[in-house]
Amino acid sequence: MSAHARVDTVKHAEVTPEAPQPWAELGLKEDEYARIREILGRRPTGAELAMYSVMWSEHCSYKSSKVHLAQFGEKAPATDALLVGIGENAGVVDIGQGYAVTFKVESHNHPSYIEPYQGAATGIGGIVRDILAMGARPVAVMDPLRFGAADHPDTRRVLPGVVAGIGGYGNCLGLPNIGGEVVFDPCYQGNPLVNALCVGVMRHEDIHLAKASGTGNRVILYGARTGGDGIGGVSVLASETFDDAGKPAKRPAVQVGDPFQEKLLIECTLEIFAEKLVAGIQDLGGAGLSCATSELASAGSGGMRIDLDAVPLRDSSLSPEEILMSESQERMCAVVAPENVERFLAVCAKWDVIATVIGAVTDGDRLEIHWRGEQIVDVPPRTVAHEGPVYRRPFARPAWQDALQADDPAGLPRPADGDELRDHVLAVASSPNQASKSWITDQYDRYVLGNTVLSQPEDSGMIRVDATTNLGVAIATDGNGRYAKLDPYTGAQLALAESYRNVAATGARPLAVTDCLNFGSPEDPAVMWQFAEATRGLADACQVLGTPVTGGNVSLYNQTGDAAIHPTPVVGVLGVIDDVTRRTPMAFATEGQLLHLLGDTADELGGSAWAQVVHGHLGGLPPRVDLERERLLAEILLAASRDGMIDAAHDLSDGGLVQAVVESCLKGGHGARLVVPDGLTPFTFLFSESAGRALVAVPRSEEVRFTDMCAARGLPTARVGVVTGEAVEVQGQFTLGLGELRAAVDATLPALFG
Amino acid sequence: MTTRVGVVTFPGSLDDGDARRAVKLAGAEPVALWHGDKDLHQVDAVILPGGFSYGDYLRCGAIARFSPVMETIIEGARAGLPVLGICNGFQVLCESHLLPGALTRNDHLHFICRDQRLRVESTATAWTRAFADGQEITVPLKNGEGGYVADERTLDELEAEGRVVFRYLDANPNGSRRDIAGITNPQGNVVGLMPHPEHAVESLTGPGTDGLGFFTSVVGVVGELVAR
Amino acid sequence: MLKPEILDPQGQAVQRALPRLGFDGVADVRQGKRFELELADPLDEAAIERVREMARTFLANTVIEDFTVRVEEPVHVRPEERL
Amino acid sequence: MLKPEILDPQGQAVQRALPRLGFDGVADVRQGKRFELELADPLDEAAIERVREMARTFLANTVIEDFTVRVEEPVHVRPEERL
Ligand SMILES: Nc1ncnc2c1ncn2[C@@H]1O[C@H](COP(=O)(O)OP(=O)(O)O)[C@@H](O)[C@H]1O
Ligand SMILES: [Mg+2]
Repeated sequence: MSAHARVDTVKHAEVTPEAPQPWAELGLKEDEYARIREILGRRPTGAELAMYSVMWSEHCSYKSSKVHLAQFGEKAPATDALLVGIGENAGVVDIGQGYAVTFKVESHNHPSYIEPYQGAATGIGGIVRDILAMGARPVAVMDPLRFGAADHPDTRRVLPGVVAGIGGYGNCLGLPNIGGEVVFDPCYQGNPLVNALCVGVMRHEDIHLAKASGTGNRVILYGARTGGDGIGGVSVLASETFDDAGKPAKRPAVQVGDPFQEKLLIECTLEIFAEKLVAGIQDLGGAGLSCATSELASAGSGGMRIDLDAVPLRDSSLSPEEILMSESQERMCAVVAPENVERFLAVCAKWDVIATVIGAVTDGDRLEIHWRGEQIVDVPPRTVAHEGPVYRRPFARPAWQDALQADDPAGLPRPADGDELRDHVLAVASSPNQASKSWITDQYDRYVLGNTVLSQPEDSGMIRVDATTNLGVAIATDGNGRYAKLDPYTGAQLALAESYRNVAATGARPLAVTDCLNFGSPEDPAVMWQFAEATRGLADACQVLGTPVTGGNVSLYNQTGDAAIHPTPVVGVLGVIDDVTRRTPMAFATEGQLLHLLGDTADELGGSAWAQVVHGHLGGLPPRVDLERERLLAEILLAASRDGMIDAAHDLSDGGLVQAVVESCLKGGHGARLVVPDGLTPFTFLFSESAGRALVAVPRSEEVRFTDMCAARGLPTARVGVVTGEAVEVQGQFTLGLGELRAAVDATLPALFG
Repeated sequence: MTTRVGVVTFPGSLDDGDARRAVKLAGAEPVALWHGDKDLHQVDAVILPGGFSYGDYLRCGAIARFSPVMETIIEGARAGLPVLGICNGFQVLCESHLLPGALTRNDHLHFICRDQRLRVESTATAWTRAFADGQEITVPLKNGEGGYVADERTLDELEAEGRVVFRYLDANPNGSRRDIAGITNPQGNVVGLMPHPEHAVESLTGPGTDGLGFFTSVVGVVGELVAR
Repeated sequence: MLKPEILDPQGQAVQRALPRLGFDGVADVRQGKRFELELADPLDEAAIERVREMARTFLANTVIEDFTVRVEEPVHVRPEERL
Repeated sequence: MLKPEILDPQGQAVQRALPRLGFDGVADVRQGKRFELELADPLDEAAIERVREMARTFLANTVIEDFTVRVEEPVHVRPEERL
């Protein structure tokens, strides 16, 4: 495939039907290659083969997951909030006052293991371009992360690099980081999860779609020059394995990001939108030009003709196949009416962004690509972009699932007295998963753009959208691989429930969902079963909660050798808040506030933080899900926030009630005295992870009004304590000074990574 | 007549919008200035905002210093025009030699974003008149290269002439020599600091409103300073 | 130094800025890192091999960077005067 | 390179890490930048002087940094093989 070799033209392909082709090395299966030949009525050219192989890879075609993802559409709850649904670069949600919000989470797992800094950085870059391509101004990012054991030497390599990469790219773009997750578990040792979420804001009339229509309209490639990076990255890197097989020599699989170039691309693109200069637009991500041209042409009405010689190159030795597959970052592709081309190029010049007309929309129905005067691609674009193979992969509940669920944590030794209880509280609170994440989040700019109302460590990130009306949005992401391993259906629902609850806890009304489904190899029936269960669980739960899935990402083949990661559905929920000044923070900031526990507490410790930290145990069943209860809880939290009945709220999740108390006390700088309610043991009260619960701080003057409201609506509440003093005290059990707690909670990550 | 405060946008500037918002909240009129345009459009004062101008690739502020707008600003500053450099703006001012010293990689080698307590050491500048001497304020700090360095003689001179304008309180966040967070030129019209006062102008979105004083300082006193 | 096939945004930014500053005729700029190591012990072939090993496993990120190890005398003249 | 009297946190961090990685006997580490410029025109004394000027006014910040300008042949062997 070198530039000096004879170019494999369409004509040449027609007369050399038997020429051997490296379809297997490119990741295609025999029947897939046969199908390509059938579609074209001849063998594909090298360039066509490159395009099909990359577009039909798992990463781009969703061939294993498609049949399951269809449920998100089929079971989508009726809502009039959705302006653009699944299938576009990102979904778009109506938040009122003429504003629309688009948001999406994506993975960059495999690249981040190989080269943590650049892998994570380009992950941010990619998701930001997705949001930009919808017509929105990106306004914030979030980063749900999973790493191997906190004390494993390789985690010391991966985590600091990933964090520096996310910060290095996001900070330089000027996007506040408003939240995320950091979870450690040995199952992610050889396969960290680096998910990245971006949210953007626009006016309804500014929505842009990725389609090429209007015969004669020009296709403009703008942004960075095309280099040899990431070639084969999509099909080889993202879908199959980590080994070097099949990668063309001296073509780096690692892409280096240039955040400054992306910042220029953002400003330039927004100016282009403002002047209404584009008819269609698409970012270049995985599969580069192959993807952008085939998707634009496929979604549009006509065909497209591209002149590959016009593409500005960083490396003149690239072959046409490589140019089509290159994943060079910071590029976009726009469809522009001829009369707007001059102005378009002028805006790009103002921002020092290279822009080149590389083709035009034709009145045919083919995607035609030329190189050095000869035709090298002639395909029906739909067959490349939207009609890839679809698999119904076999799935089967793994044999070990029963034994895992039978291994109930009820058998684990529990703390015998107050002293031991205190030790366990301290151990859980200072364990890597529960400890303060400041060492990480302090490397992220949370202030830039001046609209960050809430950020880490709050339950959700919150952004002001309109400074005049105080309209805002909140977003949280959650996912608990331990729960999902015990029961993928319930685990996915718990991820949604927690994220939904986090958004409601800050006073925002949950509206819509994005998800990143991180799983092992789809060729393993056990993994496929986990995937099928998780998607079914998520789709069912979205239906009940009335929050449609608007888009997301599937990341498969997350495994080291034969060992798959825990199934890890990461769920992001977007909510709207009419007046951000009414947000509910998590801090216990005032002495004398009364603490009320909302919801029911049962003895539920399967997959819990306590079982993990104290006993290294994973077994039993995850907490039960009651979605109607989650809805009711959210309504109460919203009403209480709107009517000023609560000063603080914190959702209960990993680590249970005591973990929430610790976090809210440390944030507010005040202690709390807790009383164990009747009917619960101190241990269950403190550590159970029953879902559908939150802790709120109620001013004395509002207590009756608040509890009356809860009673009237049927939500159980119990007064469990009061904000007071300088310690977390559980009456009759133990006292734990805030100083000691803070020191322990703050020390963990710096000791490991500082 | 309202005071007109120019805020420069370099390619890669990030906090230019926030600086304009702060100017407005302080009762002045923000004027957007473009890096490629030498004309200052009759502004009474200029802010060089935070960000990563030109990607900060060579050294922070190194490329921005040579932009057309800086030519006019350097000239103006020498003639008494009030100029405030925030974070990247401070780096640009040092690279332009309007302020002495340089900003280097944080000693812990990480980008750091946190609410920082500062002491106002001098109110004799165009940008700190609204504060009280010794006042303690909290504003966000966020940078990767905020360690202030200069040779001993320069540091002694800055101290002796009362030109250290802000000092870090609590832990020094980046290894800055003598806890220096911000300095001024001998005339007091050019001030540079690493922390971001423009992110402390609304309690909803910042740690408080301590940053407002920077922007109110320059309102009204501008004519007087230029005359000096 | 970054491998030739890897994008070097830093070098590119410098190159783009040069003509504006009146420096023409620079066809390419690449920016990398330079480490000066002072060894405690005398510099034999084994020591150099150790430094090379250090460069390979630690100082350089060989996923994206190449490196060169060079032996130099510790010079304490003002570097501007060298060439 | 940073001037000797300026603290070099990056070099220090490298030096601190070396013993942990099993590399002993490194007395000092300093980290700086390296620029490789490719000139379009032939390299005469005037061109080198222009590069020196470029280094002095732009590539280095002489408030805190020293620099050296060196002429090298463009080598296209894999750098690991050089020494
Ligand atoms: N990688 C990260 N980036 C940004 N914020 C993070 C990251 N990890 C955790 N956070 C923030 O820290 C806080 C606590 O995280 P977590 O314990 O996962 O919250 P919760 O249990 O409520 O979902 C949240 O505000 C979260 O957004
Ligand atoms: Mg939470």
